Amino acid sequence: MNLNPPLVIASGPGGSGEYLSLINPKYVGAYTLKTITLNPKSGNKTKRMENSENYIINSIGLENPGIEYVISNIEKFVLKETKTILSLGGDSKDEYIKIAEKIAPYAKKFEAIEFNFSCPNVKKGGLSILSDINEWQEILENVRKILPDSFLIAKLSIEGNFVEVLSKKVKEFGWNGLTLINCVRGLLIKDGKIVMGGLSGPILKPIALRAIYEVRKVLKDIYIIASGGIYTKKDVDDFLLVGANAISIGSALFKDPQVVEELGKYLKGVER
Amino acid sequence: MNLNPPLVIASGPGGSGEYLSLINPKYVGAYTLKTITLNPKSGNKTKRMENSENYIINSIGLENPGIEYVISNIEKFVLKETKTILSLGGDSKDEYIKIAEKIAPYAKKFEAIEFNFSCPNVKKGGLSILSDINEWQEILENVRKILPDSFLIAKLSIEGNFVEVLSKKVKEFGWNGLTLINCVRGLLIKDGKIVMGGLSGPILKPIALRAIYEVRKVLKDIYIIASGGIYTKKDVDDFLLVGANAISIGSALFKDPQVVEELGKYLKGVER
Amino acid sequence: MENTYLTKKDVIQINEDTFIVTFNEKFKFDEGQFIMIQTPSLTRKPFILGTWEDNIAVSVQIKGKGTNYIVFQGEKFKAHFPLGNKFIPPAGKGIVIASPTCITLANLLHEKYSCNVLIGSKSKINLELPFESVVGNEDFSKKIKTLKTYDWYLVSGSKQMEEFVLSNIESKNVFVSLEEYMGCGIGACKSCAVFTKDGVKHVCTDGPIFRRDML
Amino acid sequence: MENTYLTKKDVIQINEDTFIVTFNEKFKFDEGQFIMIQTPSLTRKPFILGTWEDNIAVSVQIKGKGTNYIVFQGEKFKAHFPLGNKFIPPAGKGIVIASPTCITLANLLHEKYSCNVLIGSKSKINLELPFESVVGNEDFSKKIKTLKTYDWYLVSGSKQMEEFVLSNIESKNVFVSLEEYMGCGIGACKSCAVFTKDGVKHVCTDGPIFRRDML
Ligand SMILES: Cc1cc2nc3c(=O)[nH]c(=O)nc-3n(C[C@H](O)[C@H](O)[C@H](O)COP(=O)(O)OP(=O)(O)OC[C@H]3O[C@@H](n4cnc5c(N)ncnc54)[C@H](O)[C@@H]3O)c2cc1C
Ligand SMILES: Cc1cc2nc3c(=O)[nH]c(=O)nc-3n(C[C@H](O)[C@H](O)[C@H](O)COP(=O)(O)OP(=O)(O)OC[C@H]3O[C@@H](n4cnc5c(N)ncnc54)[C@H](O)[C@@H]3O)c2cc1C
Ligand SMILES: Cc1cc2nc3c(=O)[nH]c(=O)nc-3n(C[C@H](O)[C@H](O)[C@H](O)COP(=O)(O)O)c2cc1C
Ligand SMILES: Cc1cc2nc3c(=O)[nH]c(=O)nc-3n(C[C@H](O)[C@H](O)[C@H](O)COP(=O)(O)O)c2cc1C
Ligand code: FES
Ligand code: FES
Repeated sequence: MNLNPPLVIASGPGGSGEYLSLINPKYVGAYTLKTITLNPKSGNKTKRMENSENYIINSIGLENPGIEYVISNIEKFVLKETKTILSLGGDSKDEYIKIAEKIAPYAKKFEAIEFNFSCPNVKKGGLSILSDINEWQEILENVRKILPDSFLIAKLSIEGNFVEVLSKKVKEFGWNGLTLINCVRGLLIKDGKIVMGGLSGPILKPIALRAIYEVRKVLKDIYIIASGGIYTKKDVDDFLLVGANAISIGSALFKDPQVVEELGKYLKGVER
Repeated sequence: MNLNPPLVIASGPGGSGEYLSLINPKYVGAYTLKTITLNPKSGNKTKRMENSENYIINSIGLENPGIEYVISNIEKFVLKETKTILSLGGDSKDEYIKIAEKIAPYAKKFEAIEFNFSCPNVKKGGLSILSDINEWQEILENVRKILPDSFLIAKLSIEGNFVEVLSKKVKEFGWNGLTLINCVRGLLIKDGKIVMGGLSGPILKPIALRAIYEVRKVLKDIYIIASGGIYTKKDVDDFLLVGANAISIGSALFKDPQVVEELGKYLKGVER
Repeated sequence: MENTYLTKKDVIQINEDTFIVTFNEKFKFDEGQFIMIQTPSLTRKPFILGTWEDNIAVSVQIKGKGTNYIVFQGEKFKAHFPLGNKFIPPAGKGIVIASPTCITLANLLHEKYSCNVLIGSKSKINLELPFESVVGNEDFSKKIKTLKTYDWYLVSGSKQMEEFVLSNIESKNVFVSLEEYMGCGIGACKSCAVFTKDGVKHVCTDGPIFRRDML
Repeated sequence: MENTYLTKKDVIQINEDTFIVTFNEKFKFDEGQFIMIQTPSLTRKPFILGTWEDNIAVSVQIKGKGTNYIVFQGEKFKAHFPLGNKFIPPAGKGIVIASPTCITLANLLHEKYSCNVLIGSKSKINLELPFESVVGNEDFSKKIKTLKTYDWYLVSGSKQMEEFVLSNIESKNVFVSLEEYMGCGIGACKSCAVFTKDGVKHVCTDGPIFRRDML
């Protein structure tokens, strides 16, 4: 994958392109769409988001219109202004495989296809798809066969298993890239009320840096998109230093969409 | 276990009792000693600690004098002023079992024995003892047999496997308590230099709250000591609300040892 | 949609904790639309747009660091606006029932549609208002029970206020301005969901004002 | 050991980025001992204790938020002290070679042992000192090479300064004041390890001053 600049809009915060009305696409290397599942999902009940000093917590619950809707409106989902990365998710092996099969005829329209194996806000017996590692490996194997020509990215976080162990599997099954890391499960008590969800923003940075460092140590040649608390040039520098190929902007969009232009400009000037 | 107040000094930050020269033992329910391993360890190379805005990162690497030394000086390690919790660790199944055997004759001297299964700064092929879940279960089983009368606590964090999955195993094998959570692996780049280690302090709080919430959901009657970013009365309230039985003070000692007195007083007044 | 800077003109205290903040800039927006204002917080903060003394204005209740920053510290704010939909009242005589946080919208609607306005405030109002106001729950409840003859009602305030009005006024033309946590304000993040009879909707793109039969 | 409040008396600028901070309180401590001072940072910060104009004093180089707070903002500090060991120089004529961060200790030793002092500063010194000083690396290096006749040497400054002295002065009585990140200052946390010939030692309980043959 060759992104110029190597800056990606993260899946979720970016919706399905809405932020293009606020940012200059010239500075977006690729725009990842919000995760799509086999069936439409209306998401979790509210409140779905809250902020604290150094993190945002969200429990959107993968609200999305489902893959059939995407296919029927495929031209709306393949963005004109930038390269598009499709993000797909599911609750079971079957769902992952079926959704891969459904998208196969359209796969070429996307710069890459990312599989979200780490959403903290949907459940399979309370846990994610990673709770059964064998089942998960079957997904890796099957999806690679179903989408032989796609640039396949696995999005992981740090729960469920050691991220470097999971990453090695991703490479073993011939996938091309990793997005590290997704939100970590958190809980905030505000005004006496419990808000559960995935943590994003600055809190993730030291954790994501370490994850990428550990994965890069064992995998020299996989494409790594860094995700977690990227807001500033120093953040970009740090993630490149530990071995990321590209950086992703998620929560920072909520603070100031112009951060994309600022960091995109910066990255265009950096030798990659 | 009946601690009054239900406030524990965390293993590591508290050393082997040094903070008793700065805090009133009346407000300490129990003092956990720094983790002891089978053989002495001189720890990692420096720099071993650094601070950022909302976290401390440390890579002490379990520097400790080894179990033989502790046994030979047992009266020094069993604190006079407070109840003492012994913390034990290791790099392999054998080490955990051997250290349990060695301490067995002295086990009664300790209020509880905590096994550290989650130190992010020692390695077994780069990962912790949790990388082989079967081996880990054998440890749980054997240690329970070797120390049949001790109040056994497993200290876990959120990497390696889902914390609620691990916790259920701990209960299954007849252990009595959990300390949740240990440091999470992190990386900080300060003045161009990489500092790796375990994250502690405020950054852990939303993660620890969630871990305890999830574990309490599946285990109604295990003793849970909350660990991670506890500095204030609000922190105490929050951890009690999600189901902790006691709270532990670690990094907060570095900021202000008097926090123990403040929170200890508060907890003495709280209906448990 | 614009994404630019606004500069603070005046801050006018309404009651204990709510303030009108007026801006120097003029821009086009419709009644009912809102703005997302950047503060040191990790997310921009949504406020209903309105007018005050010929200026574009928001009215801000102090809740936490973001609102505190807007009222007391910031002088220049990045923001994107206008967001959400125009509120088009049905024909006839209407009334806006609002907490002080909606005073600038109430003012705009009052000027445009000559509708009545009733402000219900928790604490004493320190400002001369061009419309009626009551202080405290008791007076508010009493007053609401007398309002049966309007062709439309717009309620904008606390959840409690909205529920009270909904359960005491039967007209199908009761409109409610909803609040849910907003990450983006533009339909991207899906944080501001409301579950309606027609399925999941979003306050930012489908609202912020909804007719009661939608909810 | 005490764990109590200290109040700031004066702040005296030494050079570009280093300041003497004197305290109103008097307490007992020995030369070489240090103090851990609380700031808004997550860990207390270690500083070598000394004296200045009959007051107990530390000398603080601005590095980050904690040191900035001590010099420019704080008036009253929680702290625990005195920590670490007394430095007992061998018999004979000694010299303290120090950066401005050790001026208050140098001053104390100077008064107590009438030893010489050489301050090596990166930037111009704005303060009248009761002992010799040089500015810049070049002058410092030249000067060091002339110091061969003392019975003991105490070096306290940057790692670079210490290494330079160690490699240019052969006396076995060169003492070095070490710095490692300190979490606790009292031997609990094991963050301040140094690997010596006798195994792992800790700056806070075995130091902070070590003789060269220990290292
Ligand atoms: C469509 C809409 C219109 C609004 N209009 C007004 C208005 O005209 N005047 C007014 O005073 N208030 C209005 N609010 C509420 C206002 O946005 C919040 O009070 C403000 O964001 C609080 O920010 P804070 O940093 O001070 O609070 P925090 O300390 O961060 O939080 C305090 C409370 O405010 C809520 N809050 C924080 N951030 C947001 C956010 N991004 N979106 C929604 N709620 C949030 C939190 O959930 C919490 O309950 C509106 C909200 C919405 C959704
Ligand atoms: C035994 C000892 C004696 C010292 N005496 C002096 C002195 O007399 N005068 C003086 O100016 N400085 C002294 N220092 C260094 C001083 O403690 C640090 O510069 C200070 O802690 C920086 O705090 P900060 O919040 O400004 O820095 P940060 O922004 O937090 O960090 C800046 C730098 O300071 C270092 N640092 C931060 N906290 C500590 C800590 N708790 N322990 C050690 N290093 C830290 C960091 O590693 C980093 O390199 C001494 C250090 C030690 C270990
Ligand atoms: C509101 C919100 C929704 C998200 N939805 C998704 C999603 O649908 N799929 C996904 O892979 N990641 C999702 N994420 C995770 C982000 O893509 C990103 O990995 C994470 O937020 C960390 O990066 P950040 O700190 O830059 O936000 C979401 C994050 C947020 C805050
Ligand atoms: C310097 C340091 C050393 C630690 N050493 C140990 C240890 O030896 N054994 C252990 O179980 N936990 C150790 N921990 C983890 C703490 O006991 C505690 O679980 C963690 O720091 C989170 O709590 P806190 O935020 O209150 O510090 C250490 C933590 C720190 C900061
Ligand atoms: S606020 Fe993001 S979708 Fe409405
Ligand atoms: S600073 Fe904690 S052991 Fe030395």
